[in-house]
Amino acid sequence: MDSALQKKGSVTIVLFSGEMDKALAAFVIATAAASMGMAVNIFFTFWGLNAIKKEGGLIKGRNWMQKMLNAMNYGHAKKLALSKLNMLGAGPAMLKAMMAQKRVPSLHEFIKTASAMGVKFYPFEMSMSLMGLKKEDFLDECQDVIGAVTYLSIAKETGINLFI
Amino acid sequence: MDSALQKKGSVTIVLFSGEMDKALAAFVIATAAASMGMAVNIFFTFWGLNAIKKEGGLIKGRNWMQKMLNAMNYGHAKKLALSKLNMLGAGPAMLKAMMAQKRVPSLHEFIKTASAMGVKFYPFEMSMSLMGLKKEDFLDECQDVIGAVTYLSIAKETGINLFI
Amino acid sequence: MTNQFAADRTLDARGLCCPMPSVKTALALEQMEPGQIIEVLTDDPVSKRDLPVWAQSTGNELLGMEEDGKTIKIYLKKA
Amino acid sequence: MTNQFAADRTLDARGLCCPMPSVKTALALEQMEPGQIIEVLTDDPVSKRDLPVWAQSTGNELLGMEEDGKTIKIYLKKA
Repeated sequence: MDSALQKKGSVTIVLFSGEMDKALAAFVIATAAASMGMAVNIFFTFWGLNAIKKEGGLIKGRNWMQKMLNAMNYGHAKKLALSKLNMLGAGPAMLKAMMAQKRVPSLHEFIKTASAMGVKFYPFEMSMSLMGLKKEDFLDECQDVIGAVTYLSIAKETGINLFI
Repeated sequence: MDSALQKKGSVTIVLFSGEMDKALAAFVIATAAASMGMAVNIFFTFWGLNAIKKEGGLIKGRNWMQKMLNAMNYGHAKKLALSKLNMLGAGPAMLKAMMAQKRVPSLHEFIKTASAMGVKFYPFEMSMSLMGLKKEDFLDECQDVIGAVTYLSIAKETGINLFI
Repeated sequence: MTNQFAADRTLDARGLCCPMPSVKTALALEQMEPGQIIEVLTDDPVSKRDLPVWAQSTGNELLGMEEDGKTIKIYLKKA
Repeated sequence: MTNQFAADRTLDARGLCCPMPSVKTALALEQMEPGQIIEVLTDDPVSKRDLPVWAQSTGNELLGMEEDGKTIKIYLKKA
């Protein structure tokens, strides 16, 4: 994507929220921007890290608080809650069914598509270490783990900055 | 900080949310940006005002609705909820314990550090008057109370605008 | 169906929602040569507005658009 | 420990998480003279990436970096 399409601006997203609807909104913007040849970087922090966690084996963490946090905060791209109408998990299932009906890609497909189009994913260090997560816990599509200074050095060159 | 480091861009944050995790994310970005010599302004509105309220004596407000709102919305930098996994208050305690373990500064320390580095804090007038809060209710680190026009006049000169 | 603009390739994006028609078009053009023409079929009414904007911002030329029942056919020439 | 770059000051930022190593470095350099050298000790692996970016964006010169067990030593010259 980088070479073939002219670069036309850039989008930098901090995905803080762990809900499926917010992650979807982020990925709709990210993939549309990438299709327009824009440089797109997504930084995942706090609950947003759930969107790029690998499935399974998530009760990580070296102490009981981290273990508890990860157990309660169980989630990955195929299993996130909604920010509204979650209805004990029925909401996400309904949304997924509606998305399939309308042929809206799932979050999992969006992640694959975005990555194929050159969207960069960066896990944020501080929240990872708080939660006891390591780079290996994240999808292979992720770039290096970064800190706030690296985020800012990219964001300040960016036209569209979003915090979701 | 202003004079010694070259100004390299700017960050303007509206902190709308009153949860500790979101306030932390805002302050991580703010202090990292300040360390890079960027001009940083944070505007506190609605629940975000809790982050800069003084401790104690918060049941202010001149009418019963404002009194009730402040009683229910009790909070300051050392006592904010989380946006997820709040667990009736156990979540924030756990996050604080984990932060201390990892030597992540508390929100209170972040506020002090940010202020020392020249980050400007502005309470937003409209939500203050809704909640019956006055300038005296906020930390001394705060600048003048401002309105939306002042916010916009700063935000439009800013490279990175975030709404958290 | 007559292929008014002699497209080199047809992309059937029917049934797909925003932003997928633009995404699939971008990916399809990746594999084509400059000057080649793509015909995009979509039934997403928003694409009538979005794909021309997409073409403009990527520098690809919008040759034309026609409607055939629910199907919208959009012709683009790769820059 | 040999002090390879003859640092004028050592900042022990071990145990601190992002963004504190950069914040403390900025505050320490505030009190130093142009041309002086600071040695930053950190055990935060992200600092290996973040502090060079920090140096570049603030115009301070990164002289070098070395690892000593878990400790990373970063040498910067104040602009």
